Order: sequence, then structure tokens, then C-alpha cells
Amino acid sequence: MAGFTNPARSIFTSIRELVENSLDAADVARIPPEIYIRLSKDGDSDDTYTLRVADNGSGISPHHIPLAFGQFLFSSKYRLKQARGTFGLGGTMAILYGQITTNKPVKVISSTGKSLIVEYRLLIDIEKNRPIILDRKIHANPRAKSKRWRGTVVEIHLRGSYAQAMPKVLEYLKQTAMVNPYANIIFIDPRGRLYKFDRTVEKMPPPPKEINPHPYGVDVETLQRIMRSTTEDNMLKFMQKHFHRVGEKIARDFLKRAGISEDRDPKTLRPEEIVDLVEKMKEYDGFLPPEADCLSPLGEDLLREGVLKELEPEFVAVRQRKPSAYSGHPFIVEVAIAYGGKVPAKDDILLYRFANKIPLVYDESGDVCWKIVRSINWRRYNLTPNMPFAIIIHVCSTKIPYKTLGKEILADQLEVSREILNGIREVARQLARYLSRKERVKRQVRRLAVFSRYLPKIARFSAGLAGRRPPDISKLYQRKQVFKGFITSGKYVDSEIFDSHRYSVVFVHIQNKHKENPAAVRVLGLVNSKWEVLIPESTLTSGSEIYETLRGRYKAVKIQAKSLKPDKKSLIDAYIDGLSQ
Amino acid sequence: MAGFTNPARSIFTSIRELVENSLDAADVARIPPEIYIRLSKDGDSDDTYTLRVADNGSGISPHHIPLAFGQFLFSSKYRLKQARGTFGLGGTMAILYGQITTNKPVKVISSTGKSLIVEYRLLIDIEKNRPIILDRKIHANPRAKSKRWRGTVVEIHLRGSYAQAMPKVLEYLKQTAMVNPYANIIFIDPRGRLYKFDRTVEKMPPPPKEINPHPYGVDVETLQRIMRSTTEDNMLKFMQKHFHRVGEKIARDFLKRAGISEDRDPKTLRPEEIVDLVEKMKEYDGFLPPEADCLSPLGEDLLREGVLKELEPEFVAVRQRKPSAYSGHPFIVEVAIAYGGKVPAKDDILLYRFANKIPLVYDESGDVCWKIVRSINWRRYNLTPNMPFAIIIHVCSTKIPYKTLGKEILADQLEVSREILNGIREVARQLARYLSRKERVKRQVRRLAVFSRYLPKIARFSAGLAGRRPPDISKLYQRKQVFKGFITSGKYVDSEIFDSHRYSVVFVHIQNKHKENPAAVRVLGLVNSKWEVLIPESTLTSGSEIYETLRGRYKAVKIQAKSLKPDKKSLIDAYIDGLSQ
Amino acid sequence: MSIKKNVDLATSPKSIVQKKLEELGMKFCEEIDRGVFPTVQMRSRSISNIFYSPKYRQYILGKSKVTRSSRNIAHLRPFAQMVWTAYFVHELLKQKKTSTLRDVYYSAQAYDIFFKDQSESDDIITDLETVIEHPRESFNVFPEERSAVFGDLTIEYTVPGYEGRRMNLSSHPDGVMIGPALTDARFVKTSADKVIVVEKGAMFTRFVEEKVYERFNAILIYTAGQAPRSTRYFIRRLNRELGFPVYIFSDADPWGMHIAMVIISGSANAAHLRELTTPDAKWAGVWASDIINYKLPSEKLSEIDVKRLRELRNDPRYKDRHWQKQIDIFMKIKKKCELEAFSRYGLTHIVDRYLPERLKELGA
Amino acid sequence: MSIKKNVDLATSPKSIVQKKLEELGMKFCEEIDRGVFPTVQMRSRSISNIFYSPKYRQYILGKSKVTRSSRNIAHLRPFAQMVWTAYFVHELLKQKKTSTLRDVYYSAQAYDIFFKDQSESDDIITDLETVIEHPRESFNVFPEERSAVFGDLTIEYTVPGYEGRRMNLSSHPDGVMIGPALTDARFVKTSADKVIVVEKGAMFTRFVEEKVYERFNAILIYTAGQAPRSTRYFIRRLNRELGFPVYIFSDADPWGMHIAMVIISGSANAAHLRELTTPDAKWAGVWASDIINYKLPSEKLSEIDVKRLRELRNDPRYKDRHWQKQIDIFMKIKKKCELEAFSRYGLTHIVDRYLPERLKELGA
Repeated sequence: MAGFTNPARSIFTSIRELVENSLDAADVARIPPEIYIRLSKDGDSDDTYTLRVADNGSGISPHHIPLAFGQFLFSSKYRLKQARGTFGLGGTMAILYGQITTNKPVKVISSTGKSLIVEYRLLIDIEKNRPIILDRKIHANPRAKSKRWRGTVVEIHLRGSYAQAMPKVLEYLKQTAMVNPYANIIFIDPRGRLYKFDRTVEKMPPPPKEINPHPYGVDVETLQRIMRSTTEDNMLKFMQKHFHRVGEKIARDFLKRAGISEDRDPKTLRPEEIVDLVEKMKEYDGFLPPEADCLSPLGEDLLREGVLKELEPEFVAVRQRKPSAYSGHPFIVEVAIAYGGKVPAKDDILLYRFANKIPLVYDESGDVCWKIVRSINWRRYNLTPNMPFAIIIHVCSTKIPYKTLGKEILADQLEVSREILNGIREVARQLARYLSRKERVKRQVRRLAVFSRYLPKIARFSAGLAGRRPPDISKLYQRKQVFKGFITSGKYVDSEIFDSHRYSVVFVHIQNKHKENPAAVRVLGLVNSKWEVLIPESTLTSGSEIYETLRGRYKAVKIQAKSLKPDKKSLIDAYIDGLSQ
Repeated sequence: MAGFTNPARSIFTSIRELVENSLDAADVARIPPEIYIRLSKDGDSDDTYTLRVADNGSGISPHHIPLAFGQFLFSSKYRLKQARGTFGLGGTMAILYGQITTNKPVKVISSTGKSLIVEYRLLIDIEKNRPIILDRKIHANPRAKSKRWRGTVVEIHLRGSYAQAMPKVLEYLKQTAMVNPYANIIFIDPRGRLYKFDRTVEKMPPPPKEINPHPYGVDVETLQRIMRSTTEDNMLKFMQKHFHRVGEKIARDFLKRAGISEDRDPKTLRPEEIVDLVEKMKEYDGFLPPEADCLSPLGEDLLREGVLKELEPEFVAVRQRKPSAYSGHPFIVEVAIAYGGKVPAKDDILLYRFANKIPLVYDESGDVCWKIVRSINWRRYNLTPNMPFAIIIHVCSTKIPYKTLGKEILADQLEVSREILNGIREVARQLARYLSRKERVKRQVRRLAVFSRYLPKIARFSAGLAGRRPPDISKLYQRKQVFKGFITSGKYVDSEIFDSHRYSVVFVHIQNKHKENPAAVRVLGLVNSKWEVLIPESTLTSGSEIYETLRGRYKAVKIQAKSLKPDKKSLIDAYIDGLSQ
Repeated sequence: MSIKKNVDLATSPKSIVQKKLEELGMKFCEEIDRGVFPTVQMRSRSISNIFYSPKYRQYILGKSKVTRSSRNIAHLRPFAQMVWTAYFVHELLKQKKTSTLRDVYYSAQAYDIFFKDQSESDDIITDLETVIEHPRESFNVFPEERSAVFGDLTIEYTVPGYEGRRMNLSSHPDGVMIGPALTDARFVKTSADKVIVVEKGAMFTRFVEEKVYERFNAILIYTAGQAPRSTRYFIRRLNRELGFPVYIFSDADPWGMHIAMVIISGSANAAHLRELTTPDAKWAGVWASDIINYKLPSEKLSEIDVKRLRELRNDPRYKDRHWQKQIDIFMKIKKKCELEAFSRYGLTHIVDRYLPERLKELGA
Repeated sequence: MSIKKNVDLATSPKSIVQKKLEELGMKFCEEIDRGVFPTVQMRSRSISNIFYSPKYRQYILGKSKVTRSSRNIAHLRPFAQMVWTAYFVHELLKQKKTSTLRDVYYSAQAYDIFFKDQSESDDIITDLETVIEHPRESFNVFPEERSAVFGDLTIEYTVPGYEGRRMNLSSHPDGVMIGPALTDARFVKTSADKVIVVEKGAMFTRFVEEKVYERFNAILIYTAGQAPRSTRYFIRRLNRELGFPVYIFSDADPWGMHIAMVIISGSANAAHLRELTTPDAKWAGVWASDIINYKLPSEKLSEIDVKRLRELRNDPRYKDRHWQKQIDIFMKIKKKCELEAFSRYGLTHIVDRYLPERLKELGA
């Protein structure tokens, strides 16, 4: 069974399937998820575990539970919606794997928040594909609605190896927390260690909607299923009712081109005509592109929040690209870049890949995201792979273009790759601007220190050689500290005045040394006996600094500073340097 | 199947089994073997071959052929004889392997030297363990007895890899030739290359005899088999008839000690009594040791011949140890050491191991022979493992103490190991003597060259320092060539005379520079005006030299030389050196 | 033949160089006065500007020039270093003193000018040569020399062709080479009363120039590192025949100590000989304790240094209390320094302060 | 102070040594006459026989002795080598000539005595020191010296304290060190008419002893390998101010060639300077062709040598026909040799034959 090929992978996949079921259930209920996961050893056994996953999601109605957990459902559904489930039947797979390897039933406890809580013990009858109910108990939910429990608990027994699975499990949970910043996730591992991923926002992204399939994305089997279930008796209405973005005008035009009568009853189409119809749909160029409202991207705010929360970088840039489509499947790409702070510097770039809010943690290197990241000339952004930065890529779609059955590797789908590449470029440019600005400040400060260090020596020894007294170097360069530990108030206060008349370039360097409070500062220059604002009011957050170069001649230059909020004083140091020529 | 575990090994084992059957058949017929082996590719196939082995051995009577080649015979035989067969049923195994891997029958052609030659094509019915005769032809042998063919041809098809097997196959044939110097062996490999190993002697070692098992070597199963087939009805006679070296007196004494009535019918012994009897036989210390006439060692002459023929060394020493026994099994160890000539110098000692005339070419390192060779302090014999020498060990026994089922590794059987070790020591001592003598001559010649080089210089520069004429160094040392390209005749001729009165040590160095003919030489000294023989007549083979030191004072020394055979002149150079003090 | 004095190549460049240096300083001062960042032009020494000249039959620099500007942040440090170097060699010329490349490297520290390593200061001197267009010898920066002697000692040669001829060892201010002729010479006359041995050529030249031989009545010996055997023999003769005390100055590290020790007590290799040691000679410095007392610039001891010190500690030649104490101090402070380190306090410091103090301390 | 002449350490050891060597030879001769294998005893220099002597304050050899016997096959070769070495240094002493360790190594070949390498001959000299109980300087074997000049040239110092003082450069037979004072000196008077430059100290001493300066009216310069810049400057002055032709002798290998070339045409490193070259100077030997013509003992060119020759072949300074030809010969014979190689024909061969022939060939 894919995902259960070895003891480490089995543990990982089981946790992942149940957690994703829980997240989906919370999405449906529109409630910020609370997920509790516990993995514990079974008695003395070395390799069997009990896995319990509890959520506060929508719950499952009692009579539905056996079918939902004790049977593989091959549904007749054809409408589309973005959903997590990687293997579609993932949860049931985990239950089956547990049953096969331990011969023990699954325990399911659930409530939809009504008066009952139901508990089942189930086995799957594999030959007949149906549940065997071993036990069924009913518990009462408290009467007070506010105290009622809602959600689902699934407990399975399974064989595996947690020691080997641990790194991937923890990575998976961390990354899950990154794209679900509105979720609380708790994990207790077999050694009793607690891992806690706290929500930092309450807001959830809008839920995905279900839509009709787009004509470009339909295959023969789907078309047959639709025909079997339709109630329409002519093709004109059939096309409008069952396909995405097909109106009367387009339906008419298409049927004409396809050579099918508008009145024809869809149920009378012969198999070869159905095959022909699918081909005609793919060829017809008059369909409108799919709309993306069926998708549920994270949004830039939530993605930034998740990255800040889990990676704690010094800088982050995020970008959601416009919706697009490939082969009739709408998709949206979201990209973020994180730099510095607690982002580790490794030999290679850190890359986090997500598909429909699921982290892809296995089989990294074959992925198209890696191909794209490798194709980028990072030097253009003043970056090298060993610098501390991370790329985060999230693709959401009604149909993720996976490369393999394992559903861990994104295929190189032209339209999708282009969006990923452009997204990375946008955030990388933002990072490059941030870094070059930071570097420029550092370099200029260092530069000026060199002038103040060596110019006096040049003057002194030149004078020694010439046998005269040293010339005045302030004609070339002068540095003055105009604020020294200045404490701001609610109103602008002037710094010392810097006589700048002989310098062609003036450098202004202002630091807010306060640990918390931000400040407002501006820079003024004396032009024709009037003080003009050279740099308008700027906010200087705690610990940050401004470095600016003023070109053009001013008689004098000064700085003004005040607290940003009247009651929050900040602490300002400021220097002005003048350089002639 | 042991021996057929991979494509290379299968080729090797098949050749070996059939060759050994052929050698055994020649032994039985007491005729120097002629073995012809041909391995050829089957059509375009990459890995199937035809193997044909023909011999001039005893042949097999026509009605016996299907059973001998188409059936595994689990015989009821219990009497013992030294034989090659490593797997006992080796030949049939090779046939079965061929049948399984190619689905083709074996072809057997044989004649016992009578008027008929019979040809069979056979398959083995594996489930029923019996031959399926596909085809049977009869050919006439020539009427004249001298022209009649006798022998056996076996041709099988099999799958394998000759490219990989080649080194071991060639090594096996070379070593087989080494212990069968009376055999002609021809091998034509799949690439059409001919490998020829010619016999250099006609003499064959005496054939082994069949003997009863020794009481010390009997196990329960063998004892039961004997009891089932015996015609004796009392234990006294039973013991005498079926066991090696058990006479009436010993039988009586043993039965008394074992507490078994002499009159007891052996067939009435209950199973637990049989087990007890085996233990009693092992405990009893009155049995005589087994005799070795059932064994067929090579003998020192044949072993030397084989080593000279295949290794072409400069020096060889061989040693057959006295027969000995372990656990009731007689055995004989034969050892040889070969040095120089075409023996290659490798990083490690060259070791050739043989058991019952079969080369053991696989799994060398685990063998007790290696353990023994490693345990020897070779420096004691002035040898290091990287010198060009080879050790040859041959163990023959009615039961070779193999360590594993693979029958390639000799186990560490105390009695056998002791014989091997002592054998190696004996031949190594001989080699050490040869080498030290050779080294001594070389060193002395070099020594004296140093005197003649430096003493004149010491005299010259000392005189230069002292400002006088150089002193006469012949008081210290003198060298004289007394024979210079002297051609010997049938009678002794004197060399020049060396005036040795002032020297305390005289060195004599005589070389026979002739390419073929040996010489006889002797050395005489003048004592009290009489020539006394100092070194009696010695044979100087072609290319060899004598170097001797004479201690004691002689007035003069001379050498005499003559041809060893009157008509064969040799060529003599001789030097005499004198050294004072 | 008498030589006409129409060209005097020996000294004339020096006055030219001196003038050029002064003009350079004046140019920089005036530029600063005018509010202009000083610049200096020189021919480029990059590979692409080196050409072979058939006319001069040597490599020459092409026409390509580089400008060093004090406005350029990347040039500022080497610019300042070059101005200092110009100033320093100008002082050498004014005071008629000489120096070595190594000495220049150390001397910079006294002026708060830092070089990463000697190769950086060597580079700057090459720059200055390029600017001034005269070799560094013209501004009195010389390479190191080899084993020599200097002082008021008249000797009489015994070598063939020179029998009876006399020479005073102060007659050649570069020092008189210690070779076969000198080794075999007789001592005739001297006004000196002690011998001062130094390991480094730079210090020897310094001592000659500072007239240490007059001020301290000393014969000066320069060993060029580990003293050659003929030099050790010569030192012994001065000690034995003239009865002069011998004071040895070497680097403050295990290797410098051992240079002194080999002069005093010989090496294990020469254990079969008697004529090469001067047991009464004294190691006069630089001691480990001097690194502390004179605040000398120092480097960390390397692992090999420490290993060597451990060996010396157990060497019977080092069993004396003073040696052991110095080894202990080395091990404690984990530092070493060279003779030239005194240059950080000016070129004459070692002669003006250290030498008299140390000789007094040793009872000379 | 006047020095009393009660001890004359400078020369007395030489006569003692000379006598000891003669006695040694006599002992060996008498032993052979008596039919006894000659033996010699000396103190053992093995580690176990080296002790520290608190009395002498140095390492000394203990009482353990070793006997070298010509009866012992293992001793015979070093015994003969030592007897030859004794003979050779005795000749040096008799003729009042000196030599170096390297010279001894090469000279042996002329007497059909072979040393594996120089370390073997150095060892034998140490043996002889041990037997004779005097250092090798007592039998005129000296280490190599450094850059120096010798010849009839009177100079006048310009350095402080020496202004106006004069000196003749033949006044110190070890050679006058070329240092700051000499570099700055004025040339006053000379009877010479040419300059001969040699790379090796051994040859310089040889040339002085063989009076090359008188016989060829030459000023001798010793460069000690690659000539220091002050020495190249001094050579240039001799050439320019006195108009003397300059002849350079160096080893016959790419490195020796290049020593000459750097004196003639300078190095790429000094491309910005003009005062260090002597374009008219001539490389006078040892040429590759001399290896063949004079049958000199030679060694195989190493890979690095060949690589260097390929570089030189394409160097514009080597474009002249003579240089190219010599490079071609090197490449063909794949051999190199050192200046000292002439010693195989006796110490004076290079002066008696090679020098006059070569100078004549070059039109001197």
C-alpha cells in the first residue's frame, strides 16, 4: 500500500491521514481547529503503537460512522472542491493498515454537537468491503449547548517504528502549523514528550466551494457518470447545468460545432459518441477559463503569519499570484521568502512545499519546485544557497498536478511552474532590496570610520615631510554626533546644527536605541536662510536605524525627533558626516 | 545446491565433477589418464554452454549407464576407500543442474573396451528419482583389440558464466595436473583457446584398497546398516568380520568389557543397545590403529615431478609423512615447498591445497592449512611471505576432515594439523639450508671484492700522509685466479698454485661455466711438503659454483678439475683468496 | 688608475630622494589646504603593464598609471601607510641611519600605523619606490646581512699573501665578514673590553650606527641566526685570549634562547669538540620577563614553541635557575617577541635604554 | 691595550693537526708493513655516549670508544674514505688553502673515492674531527660565506663617522661584506680592469686564494646565490663608473642561468627600477656546452628543471642566440652541474684552465 511501505513511513502516513481528516472537519465547521494527537507504545511490544487523534470538527452523524470508517467508498460524486486528502481514502487506509498489522479494531467516538456522543469499535471485512461492528456505545452530551462536545476521536493500533519516523513527523507538524496558523496542534509522542503548536490568529481562510467540472478537464468516465445521473433530457440544458462556466450561448455554439443536436437526449448518446464529445470539448476554444472561487488559498496575511510563527525570521516577504488554470483545473500559487532570525544557514536553500495546505515532506529532490529553485540565478538577488533563507511554496487547486502515485512530488506543469517561478522572483526581489539596503548602511558607516581614522594621519605625516604644521582636514571631512542618547518627547526637538556649507555630500545616520518604543524623525536643511524638510517624517521602530545621503549644498543640516506615541519615549543617537568634493 | 550457487561456480563445479569422475575411472583401469574437456557456447545464447568431458577410463557396462547417470544412488555400501568425489554424487548433480537450467538431456557414450560402444540420451525424473531414456544407440568397436576404444564421454548442457569462472577453472586444471603428473589433460574453452597439460611420467601411484570401517570411526547409522546386511549370527564373529583390525582376541576382550555376550545374535540388539555399543567402541582403548594400505598417496617422486612440471621452480623439497589416523580414519600428509624459478613473488605466500588428489581452489582463507602457514615464523627459515615460494599440501584419507558442506575447507583436526605442520617444517628447513648456502657464497664473494678495492687505497693515502712509499698490502690480503676458462679433460689437471703461507684463512671459489656438462673438482693443500686433499671430489653441475673456506695454515693451495663423464668437457674458473690474521 | 669624480653615484641619489620626499609631503599639505583630497600617481605594476625593453635590456613598466586617492575608501589605508613610510625613511636619511624591511614593519607601530604582516609593509615600500622612482636602498632600507664582526680590534693576518698585514675591525662599517682569514688572524691591539653578540643583522647595523662599540667599549658580533661554527670559535677566542665578557642578544622565544645557548654550551652535534663553546658568555636578552617589563609587542607561542620549551626545560644545559625562570615565564605568558620589537619605541630605544640597563644588571 | 702573545690560538692548532695527520698515516703504513690490518680508535658519538658535563658546561663524549678496523668488511669503505679525507686536508694545510664541505664531497671523485651524497662525506669529516680531536676549521674546511667583494679597489666611505676614510677591498681576504657603507662608498683607486662574479662562496674563496684578482686584474664578487639587490647595484656601479666588463659564473642549470640573468637584466619584480641591472655583463659559465666539453660530473635534470627551462625559453630576456643555444643543449643532454664540479680535476683546475680559456673566448 502506497504510504505504508516501511515501518517509519507507516507511522508518518497514519498520523498525517488522521490529522488531515481532522483539519478538513474543522474547515467544514468553520471553527479554528484544535487537534490532539497521541502516539503511545502498546505494552511491551517493540513495534506496535496506539494512535489517537481528536478534533473539534463537525463530527459525524452516528449512523454514518460505520460506513465512514469501516468501508472504502467509491463515490458517484463528480463535482469538484479543493480538499486536503492526498490519497482520497487515506483515513480508511490507516485504519485498514492498523487492522492488518495488529488485528485490532478501530475505536471511533464522535458527536455533531447534539445530545448524543457515539462510540464504535469496528473492523473492516476486507473481502466484502464492509464494516463489522464489534461494539457500539452511546454517551450523553451535556444539556447546556455551550458545554456540549463536538468533534471526532479516532483511535487505531498499528505496527511501525516511531524512532525512525520522528524527524519526518515533527517536520510535518511544524509545516502543518505553518500553513494553518489558526490551528492549535498538540502532539504527545511515545516517549511522553509534548510538542505544542499554538494558533496566532483566529481568522480562517474562506472555505472552498464545490463547482461543476470544466469541459477542458472532463474525461470519458466522468462524462458517463454525469449522464447516468442527469435529469436533463436535452443536450443544450445538459451542457449548461453540469459544466463550469457554460452558458446558453456557449452551449449552443459548442453543440453546433460538435455537430450534436441541441434537442438530443443525452442518455441516447452511444459510447463512441461520448468519446467523440470529450475530444470535441477539449478542442473547442470558446469555453471561458475556470473561476477560482472553488479554491481556498491561505492569503498573504495568513501565510506571513504562519511563516513568522514557525520560522521566526528577521525578514519575510509573501506573494499570492493571480488565479490561473491548467487543463481546465483552476489553481493559485502562493509564495513566501524568509530570511535571517532563526532561519538556519545550511549548505543548501531551505524549501517548504505545500499542496492544498498539506506539507510535502518526502521525496523532495524530484519536485518541480526544486527544479525551479535551482534554475534561479540567486546571485542576481545577492543570495547564495548557504545564506539563512527559506522559500515557501503553496499550490492550491481542485487537482494538484502530482507526478507520482505517492503524491509527494509536483509535476512540471507549464502553467503552474510559471506562476511558481514568477512568485519566487517577486519575493526574492523584495529580499534583495532589503539586503542591499542593510548592506549599504553597514558599508557607509564603515567607510566614514576609515576617513576619520586615516585622514588625520595623512595630514600629520605629510606635514612632517614638508616641515610645516599640519593642514586642516575638516575641509575634506568632518563627523559630528548631533544627538547623544536623546530622550524624545511628544513634540519635535532639534538636534545640534551641523555646519555643512563646505561639503558636497552629507550623511545622516539616526538610530533608535530604545528596546520597545518607536520614534518619528525628520531631517531639515538650511536653504536660503530657511529650514526645509529634506527627509520627511519617518518611523524608526525600536532597534532600527536610518542612513541617508544628502546630495546638494546646504548651509546647515539638523535632525528633529519625537516619540511616535506621545506617552512612549524613545532613545535617539544621530550623527552627521560631511565630505567635500 | 551446494557448488551451483552462482553462474561462475556452476561452470566450475560441473567441469570439476566430470573431470574427477574421469580421473577415478582411469585409476580403476590402471591406465595413465587422457582427459579431453571442451566447453562451448550454445548458439547465440549468452549464458548456456555445452560441456563435453571424455576419458580413457574403465568405461561403464551398457545396462549400468542409465542408473549411473540418471538417478541418485543412495547406496548401502559401508566399506571405505579413498576416492576423489567431493560431493559423492557430484557427477549426477552436474547432470541434474544442466537439465534444470536448460531442459536438455545428458548424452553419455561409453565402452568397457569390448565390442560395443553405447550411446544414451537421458533425463532424470526428479520426483521419482529415476532415469528417463530418450534415446539409445549402439555402435561397433573395431574388432582389433589394440584399436578398440575404451572410456566414457559425457556431454551436458548448462547455464553459467565462463568469463567469471575462467580463472578458477584454469587454476583448478593446473593444480590437477600438478598432482596427476601421469595424466594428459586438454581443455578447449568457449573462445577456442587450447590449454594443454602434458604428462611427464608414466608411473601411477598404487591404487587404494577398500577396507572395513575402524571401530573408532563408526556411527550409529553405519552400524545399523552393517547389522541389517550381515550374515553372521554371533557378535564375536560379527566384530571380526566387519571391522578393521579387529581379530579374535581383541573382539573377545572388547565384548567382555562392553558387557555383551559373544554369542548374542547381532540382529537381536535393541536400538538403545546399538547406541551404547557405538559409545563403548569409542571408549575402548584396545583397538589397533588403522592401516594405511587403503590410501593412495602420490609419493615423493610423483609430487616432486608434478611441482617441477607446473611451477618450474629453482628449488623444490618434498616430504611424505608417515601414515597416521584420527578418529579411526587413516590419513597421510604430503608436503612440498618450491622456490624461485617461475614461482612468482607475491605479497603473500602461495599455498596449494589438495585433498585426495583434488585441488581445493575456493574459500582458501578459512582453511586450517592457512592457519598453520600463518602460525609459522618464516623468519626462522630466512623467508618472508613476499619471496617467491609456494607451499603444496596434500592430505589423503578415507575421510577428509572437511569443515563445511562445501568441502573446500579443511577443518582443524589435531592429528592432521600436526602432520601438516611438521611436514612444512621439514621442507622449509631444507629450503632454508639451500638459501643460506646460496646467500653465504654471494656474500663472501662480495666481501672479498671490498678488500681488493679498498685496501690499496688505504695503503696509498696513508703513505701520502706519512710521506713515504706505499706498504705492501699482500701481507694482509691477496686474490689469485688459478683457473681461467679452463677446459676439463677425463683426468684431473692442476690449477696454478697459490702461495698461502702467510694467510690464516684461504677462500676457494670454483665455478662451472659450462652450459650443460658437469665437472668433478677437488682442492689440495701443501702440508709438510705433501699435497693433502682438503676438499674431496665434488660434483659441480652446469652453472653451479662451490665456495669454501679453509682454516689452518698451508704452505700452498691448488685446485684440480676434470670432466665428470670422460667425453663431456666442462669449463672452469677458479679463484683463491688469502686473508691474514 | 685614479678615478675622476665627475659622477658620484654613491651619495647623490640620497639628496635627490630626500628632496622628492619633501615635495611629496608639501603637495599633500597644499591639496588639503585647498580642500582637495590628496592623490598620488605612479606607474602601474600590474602584469599587463610590465614589458620587456630591448633598449634597456630589462623589464620596464609601461605608460599605464594608477592614481591613489585619499578620496577613495579602498585607497585610504595604503595611502596613509605610504605617507608614513615616506616620513619614516625621510627621517632615516636626515639622521643618516639605515634600516631593514623588517625594521620598517615593526617601527610603524610606534606611529599608530599598522601593517597586517611584513609582506604588506614590503608592498608599501615598493609603492614608494615606484612613486619616488628610486630603489629602497636610496632611502636607506637595506636587506639583512650575514655573520660579521665590528669593533676596535686590530688583527694581524696569517693567511698566505697577508702574513703580517694588519687591519682594524672597525675599518669597514658594514662589518667584517668572519671567514677563514679572520678566524686565523692574530689579535694585536684593542681598546674594547667586552663582546656583544646579536642574532639579527638589523640590530647589528643599528648598534654600529649608534656607536655601541664606542659607548660601551664593545666588539660587536652578528651571528645571522644560529651562529656558524667559525663564528662560535671566534667568540671563544675573544673570550679566552682577551678575557672579554660576552653578552648575547637574541629573540625572546625558545629558538632565540637556544641560539644563545649554543654559543655558550654548544650543541649535541658537536659534543666531540672543545673549541666552540664560551661557557662564560651570558644570555643578555631578550628575556621573557622583558616582554612584560618593557611592554614589548608580542605574538602568541605556537604549539611547536611550547613543545620546544618543554624539551628545553628538561635539557641539562638549561638547569640553571635563571634559564628555568625564563622558561616558566614563557609558559605562563604564552608569548614571544623578536629583538626588533624594541623599535616600537623608536629606533634608538634599544641602545639608549635597554642596553645600558641590561649591561648594568649583569654587572658589566 | 696591547695583546701579549703567550697563547696564539689562531695558527698553532694547524701545525698540531698537520703533525697528527702525518702520525696517523705513519701508523697505518707500519701496521700494514707488519701484516696487521690497520685500525683507528675514536670516541663513540652514539647517543648513549653523549653526556652533559657540568664542569665544561657543554655536552661531551664519554669514555666509550669505537674501533674502526680495516679487517672488518663493514668498516672498510668508511675507513678508506677517512684515510683519503685525512690525506686531502693535509694537502690543504700544506698548501695553505681552504675548502668547504661541498668541495670535499666533489674533490673525492678525482681520487677514485666515492661518497653516496654530501651527508656521507660530512659524516666522514666529523669522524676525522673525532679522531684528530680538532674542529674541521683547523684543517681548513670552512662553511660557505655570504655576499662579498674582493680586489684591488680603494674606496672612500661616506657613512657617518667614516667620512673620508679609505679602505682597499683587498685588505680583508675573507672578502669585504657588501652592506650599506660599501654601497655608499666612493671609488678612489684601482689597478683592476674587470669584474668576476661568482654565485658560490666556495669558488669565491678559491679565486681569492688562487690570486685570480692579481692574475686577471679582477675585482671578485660573491653573490651567495641569487644576488641581493645591493650587490646588483654595486656591480652596476663598477660597470658604469669604472667602465669594467663583468663576467658572471654560476651553476649550469636553469637556476644558475637565471642568477646571471637577473644581474644582467633584472627581475620582473623590480621592473619599476633602473639602477639594478648591468646589461653589458656577460654570463661566462658554467654553460650547458661546458658539461660536454669539460666532461664535468653532472646530474639528471629534474622535472622542475625542465619546466623552468621551458619558461626561460619563452622569456624575452633569453631571446639572444647564445642563451637559446644553451637552453637547447640543456634540453638535449638533460643534465646539469654545479660550479664546484671542476674540483673533480683538482682544486685549481677551474682557475688554471677554465677561467683563462673562457675569458679569452669572451674577448677579455
